[in-house]
Amino acid sequence: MTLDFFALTLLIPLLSGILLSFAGERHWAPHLNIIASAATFLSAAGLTAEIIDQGPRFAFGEQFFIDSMNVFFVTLTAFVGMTTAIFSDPYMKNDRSHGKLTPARLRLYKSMYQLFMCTMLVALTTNNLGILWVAMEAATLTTVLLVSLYRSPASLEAAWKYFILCGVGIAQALFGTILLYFAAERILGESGTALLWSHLVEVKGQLDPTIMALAFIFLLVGYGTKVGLAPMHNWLPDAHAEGPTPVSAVLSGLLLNVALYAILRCKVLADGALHTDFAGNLMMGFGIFTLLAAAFFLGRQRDVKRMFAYSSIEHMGIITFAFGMGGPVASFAGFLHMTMHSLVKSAIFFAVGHAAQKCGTQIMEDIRGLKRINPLIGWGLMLGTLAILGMPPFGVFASEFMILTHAMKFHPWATPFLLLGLGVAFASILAKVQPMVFGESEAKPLPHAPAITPVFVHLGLALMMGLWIPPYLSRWFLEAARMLG
Amino acid sequence: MSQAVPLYAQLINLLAAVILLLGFAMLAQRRVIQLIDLFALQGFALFLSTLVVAVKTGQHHLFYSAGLTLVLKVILLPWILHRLVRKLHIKGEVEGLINIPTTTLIGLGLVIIAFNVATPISQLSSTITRGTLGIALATVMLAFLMMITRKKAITQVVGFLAMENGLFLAATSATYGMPMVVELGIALDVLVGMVILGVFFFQIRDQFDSLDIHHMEQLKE
Amino acid sequence: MISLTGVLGQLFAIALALLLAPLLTGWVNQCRAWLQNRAAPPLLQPYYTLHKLFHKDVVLAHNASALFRFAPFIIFGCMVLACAIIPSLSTDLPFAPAADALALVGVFGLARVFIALAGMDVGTSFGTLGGRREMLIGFLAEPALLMVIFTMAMIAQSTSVATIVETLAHRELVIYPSIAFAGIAFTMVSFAENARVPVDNPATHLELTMIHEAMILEYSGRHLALLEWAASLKLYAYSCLGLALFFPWGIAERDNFLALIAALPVLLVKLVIGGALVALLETINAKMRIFRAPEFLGTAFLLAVLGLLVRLLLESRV
Amino acid sequence: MSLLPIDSLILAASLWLAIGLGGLFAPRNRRYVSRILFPLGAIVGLAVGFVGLVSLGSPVETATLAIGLPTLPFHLRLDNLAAVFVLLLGFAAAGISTYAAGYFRQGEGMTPGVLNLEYHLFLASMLMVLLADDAYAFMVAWETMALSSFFLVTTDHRHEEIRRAGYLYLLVAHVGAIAILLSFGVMTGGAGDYTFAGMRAQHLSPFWGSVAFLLALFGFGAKAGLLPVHVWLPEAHPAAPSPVSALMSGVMLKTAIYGLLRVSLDLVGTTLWWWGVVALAAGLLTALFGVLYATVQSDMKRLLAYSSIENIGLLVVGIGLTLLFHSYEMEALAALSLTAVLYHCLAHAGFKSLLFLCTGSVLHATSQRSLGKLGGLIGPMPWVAWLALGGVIAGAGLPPLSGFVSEWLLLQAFLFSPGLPHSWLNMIVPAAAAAVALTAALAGFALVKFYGIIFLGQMREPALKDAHDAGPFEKTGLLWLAGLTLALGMLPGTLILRLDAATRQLLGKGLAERVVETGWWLLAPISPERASYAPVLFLLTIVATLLFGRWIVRTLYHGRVRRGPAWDCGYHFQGPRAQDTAEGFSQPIRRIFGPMFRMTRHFPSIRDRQPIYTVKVEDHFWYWLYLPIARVAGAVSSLITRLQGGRIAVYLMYSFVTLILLLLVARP
Repeated sequence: MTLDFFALTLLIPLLSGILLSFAGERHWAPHLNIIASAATFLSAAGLTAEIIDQGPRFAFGEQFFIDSMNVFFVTLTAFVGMTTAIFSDPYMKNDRSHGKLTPARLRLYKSMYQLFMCTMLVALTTNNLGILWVAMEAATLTTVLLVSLYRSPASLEAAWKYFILCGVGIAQALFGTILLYFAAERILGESGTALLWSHLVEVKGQLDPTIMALAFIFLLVGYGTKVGLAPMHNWLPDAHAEGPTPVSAVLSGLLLNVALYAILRCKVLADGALHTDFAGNLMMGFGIFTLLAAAFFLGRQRDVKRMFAYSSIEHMGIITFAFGMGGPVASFAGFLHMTMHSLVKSAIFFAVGHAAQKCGTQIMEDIRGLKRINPLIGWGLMLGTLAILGMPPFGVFASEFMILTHAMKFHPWATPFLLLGLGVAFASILAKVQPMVFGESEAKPLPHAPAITPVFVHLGLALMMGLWIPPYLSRWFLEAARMLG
Repeated sequence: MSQAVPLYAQLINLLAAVILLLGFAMLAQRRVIQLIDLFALQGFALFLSTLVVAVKTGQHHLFYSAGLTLVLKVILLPWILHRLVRKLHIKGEVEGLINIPTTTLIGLGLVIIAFNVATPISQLSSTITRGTLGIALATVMLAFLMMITRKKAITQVVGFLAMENGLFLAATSATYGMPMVVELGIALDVLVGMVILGVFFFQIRDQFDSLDIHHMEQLKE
Repeated sequence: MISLTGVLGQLFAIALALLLAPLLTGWVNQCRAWLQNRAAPPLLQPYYTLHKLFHKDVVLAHNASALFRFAPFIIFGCMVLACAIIPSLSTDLPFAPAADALALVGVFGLARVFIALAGMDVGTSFGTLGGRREMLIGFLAEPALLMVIFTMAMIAQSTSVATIVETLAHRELVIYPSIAFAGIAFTMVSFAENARVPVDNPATHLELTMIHEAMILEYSGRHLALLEWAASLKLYAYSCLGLALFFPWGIAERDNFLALIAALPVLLVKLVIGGALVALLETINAKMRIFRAPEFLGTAFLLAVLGLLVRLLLESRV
Repeated sequence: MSLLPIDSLILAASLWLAIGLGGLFAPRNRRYVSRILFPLGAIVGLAVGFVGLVSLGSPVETATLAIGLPTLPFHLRLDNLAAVFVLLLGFAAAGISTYAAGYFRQGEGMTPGVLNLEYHLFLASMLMVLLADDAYAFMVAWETMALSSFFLVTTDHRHEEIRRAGYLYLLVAHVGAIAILLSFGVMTGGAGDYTFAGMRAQHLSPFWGSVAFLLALFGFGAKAGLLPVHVWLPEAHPAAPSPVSALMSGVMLKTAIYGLLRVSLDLVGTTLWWWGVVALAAGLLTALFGVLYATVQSDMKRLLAYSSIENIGLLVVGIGLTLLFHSYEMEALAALSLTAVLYHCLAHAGFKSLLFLCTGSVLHATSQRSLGKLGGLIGPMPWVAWLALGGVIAGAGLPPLSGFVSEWLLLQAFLFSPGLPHSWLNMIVPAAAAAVALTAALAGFALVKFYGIIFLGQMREPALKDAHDAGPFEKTGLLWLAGLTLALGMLPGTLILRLDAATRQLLGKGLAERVVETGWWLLAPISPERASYAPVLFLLTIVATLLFGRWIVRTLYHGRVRRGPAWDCGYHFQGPRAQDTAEGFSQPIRRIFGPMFRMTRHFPSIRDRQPIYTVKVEDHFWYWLYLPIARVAGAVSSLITRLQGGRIAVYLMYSFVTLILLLLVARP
């Protein structure tokens, strides 16, 4: 096979990122951005087909490997990356027409966007926990300048907090990684394989439990900062609210997932070493706390993107909780929820982005009657919101149903907290979004027609998953869930 | 255990202790320029300890690591920082949110915690330099504390870099180094991060006319 | 099942009700006049009034709707139905299954709703006022009446009026506190329902506290005649119901022709005494303020429920 | 024909969905949507109703759809209980859809195509709720129902208070749905089998059974409008367009009753006597509360909404009684009260839909919802007025229409409660009957007010003269529902024969033998000697008296009529203002039941040039329950937002402290 889909998947964003950093202001640059993202998605799809067909594989020695767990994330990432690129084209043009951006910054945006995609794909596919760390840090670095793209005081502040908090968080993760290496080295020797997950997972039962417990704490707090687990979440609302909307969409829809993915990989090792529910309990605790904290934060938000950022935190709490419970059903639900959250939340950010552009503000009280301005945006936002709030027949409900029922069965103590969090979140978000969508308004049309298709493609997928999960997808989730043990 | 500790181990332990001491010194230091110098000194101690480990174990990549440390942490980063301080006209005292004696006392507590946490791990270690893990953790924590207690953006960055030093100490001395790819990656990240920070400082100063982080407390709730 | 005597008895009971009802009203009025030291109107005065009213033209308000014109007939029909199912002479009423005691309450309710609506139809200040007050009295009296019926129905294990009467008539003469409570409650409800003194005054127009009269102010001619007749029928029906429930002796049972013949004089005697008692009670009581009426009826309700509880507590094993 | 009833119902749901989607092809074409799609939906509704009728008494059918969760595809099941409600849904929907075809005319705020989609989605989801046979399918259908009706409620979304009503509605619905889900979770008993069959197979301990029942009571109560989660109902019903209010009140509330019956009599498996008492108490409070508030409303749709709360209360009372009898294995009496419940569901669906649709016509003709600005509409709108009269009589629980039958059955059930082997209950239950009687009488008051003030009297506004009667589609819809109300009133025996299958399925007993014995015209659930009611005879007597009396009077005397000004005791300043206002009419209630209301009144003083009297009646629960909850949530929220104080140093400290705490505390 001459066409290595895997290499393509990583190289396309890398090369196009570099290319765009030189030529990002050309008139064809937006198209390149979209084409590159689409090509990434296609090759990711090809990779997926290959994995489904031939099973897990390694690449570049043993440094990269693709199994059913991460190939699913790769596809998802590439897909959302593509739709976000489509969405960002008119969005960024509008921003430029409004004078919020200069061509140089547009160039920075496109280049960094592609590089960011690349770092995430590397983080997802690497077999080396050290490289995973490096890629995670690189993902922060590529997005930090995107968050401050508008150069407004608020965006700078947000970017600064993002940089410092995530930097510190990731430093803790590095300490965890070192501890992990420390533990692994005693078994696997000082060869370069001691950080390779595929090797580690084979000897996970022999890893020293004390070290692994400590390592997992560091990794959880560290990567958890990036996931947005409370109380390390503080960077997240700022960065989401102040960055350009496409960045919010990918941060929320993808980066958080990738960070959680990193935790999951580590959890497998910790579980193997500890033979207790230590890791799971920690994750459940963080999950519940995150969910509750975020739910109560929601009620006091005024900025629409900030609110949905908290909603992302809330959902990360749910997902963390789900994975914390462990077992095939809960993990299945966790994966499903991650997918749904990515799709729906990015769709919401697309709609919100256009809405905010139309109304010239992100303050929710000033956004009214979206349905009247543009019915598709209005309905997109409304349906997206209802979907993210867990209303059936959207897929978020399916996963929440499974998580709740599983929790009721195995961790009944958690159920009231889950429900409280979900209920408060429902009340808070709906109260804010409903008047935004409905009612009267007199906003002017935008110079560049918004890209609505991604919103409805995402929501359509979420709807489908609520009613019917394609068998191959569910097999895939199941296999991934089985890998988590 | 009480038999003769090999010289290189003594050296490493000594250097680790120096690094910890420098960590305290940074915590107690009020002036920005001196802080950067202390950071460079810490980097140098780190370089030396890495070198000792490299010589002892003969692992090639540790030599590279040592070189990287020297270039990056002792020369390049302090130089960038100095330039920034000069260009941005940062002067005077580094005000803390908590006064220095209290901070050092808290730091002492942190060291105790770090040692306690690290003890069970150290006992498992096959390397003789196992004690350094506790010191590395303590260094990380002290740097963390510095970031929490300082008000200027630049001191936070120094704290951040000091934290990186602690991590590096853990990576080299306690485990005899991570795989080369990883170390290179980490170094690259630190470098890129530094560059981005440099860009950032100018942006921040343009916007706020100051690098005092209390200007950046507007995003709430 | 349905015997010829039954059918005849049924028709006779209805005819008797139609005929006797105005007489009962006349008798009560006469007694009242005597008790109040007034010169009494003739006993047959209600018949004269009806005859006169039927002769007169109907004068409708300009905006009176068809409902206004239908209502008297419907109300009259309801009262006829009520009289048909309340055993006055005999319990052998082929019509009785059409409505048991609960349905009887429904019949009165239906009539009440129509009269209240008719009162509101022309849209005068008095009409709506009357309608409102009628419904007020209604929702207070109806539950009390139902509770009375419940008590009796529990004794008889049936809600069929005929069965209740048969059962009650057959048991040995024991004093049931529950029946006493129920009887007092029933009396109070009957007074309220028939626009009698403590609650309403049938003899006055143009009083700010009037209820029944306020609703029928706009009626004239044959409509008014039907309404007056229906009011008489209602009084008759309530009297018969009360007599049947609390003094069931003398009411003929199925296939007992002799008793049927004897039943008429017994009924007449009972009605004469009952009417006199009504007049007496009306005389010795004073008309209440409208907002005392809830207290009055509340008391009735309380008594009825107490009767029911007493029945359950003391007599359930009897 | 090999099309099984259940398949035809699935087909019907799909057809409704297809009709809904069909509107999106020409979303702004009002004629296409209202003249073609809505009548099509009505025909499907009619078919659904007939399928429900036919499948009453036929064996249980099941089906599995290839959608849902991978481990839990949609299980569907059509049994007799579901069939009763399918019947209700279909026939009510037929009338309401026909009416809606003429109703949605101009500028109702929502694009016609979208409205059409929401409407038919609402219908389809209700059908799926009735068919669902596993927790996931049920929840999906249930929440879709909530969602589509939420959008329908906010059809005219330009008004702030309508949006607020929609919000409140969806919020309460969602909280209720969570409780229902929990209830299902408890009922699986930890076996993890979320099909209803799996739940039936579980034998729950009394404790967990009670938990499941209480959760279900709360959850379904939230949808039905049970106290204290009723607050959404009087807001949402007036906000929605009238056909939607009719559907919600007539049909959707019944799905909650269906759910409650399904859980308490079918799924839980055990019944404890005190469940019945709890349901009885909750139902009674709701009924009394609802009817009292109905009497004091000044908005015609709010009045009806509160009346719906009352009826739901009565239904829950009936369920309570059923459970009580069932727990003591007095199945015959349980069957009697269950029949009352089912019958009242059907009756209420008929007359309340009818009344809501009538308010819709009034609203269209006059653009007024406030009773204070209506009056005398029987003149310009005779059709609506006379049909509404039927609804009012049925709603007031008066013979010979539908409402009376169920009330009568319920009272009969009460009457035989002293057979209960529990002296305490023996005392309580008759007192409950008294409360039911009071409720029924008050309902009469409320509906007389409703009817009298809207349709009778003088017109309170001059513009009302131009009011027009309902159009042909609307008339057809109203006639259909009025016909149902009449049929339900006239033919109780026939219908109870059908309902027998449902009670027999749940309780093993039914009323059929008696009904067969005594003939179709007579309703005697126990024996004709003990209790009987023959509505046909009843009606015939009244009609005969009416005709005969009229004939006699005209023959013996004359039929002359003159017209003149109203007399009104000779008082000649009799403008429309002299009539009772809506507030005035309910004054006695406010006075007698004062503490039940939270009233704010403003009295004019003697010197006022333009004296104004206002009275505002609010719900105590709002102040006692909801606002405190909101305040607590707000307080927690403001407390927790301190986490995000804006200082990066503090943020770092959180991370640091978390780390250190975990290092110190967490041990594997």
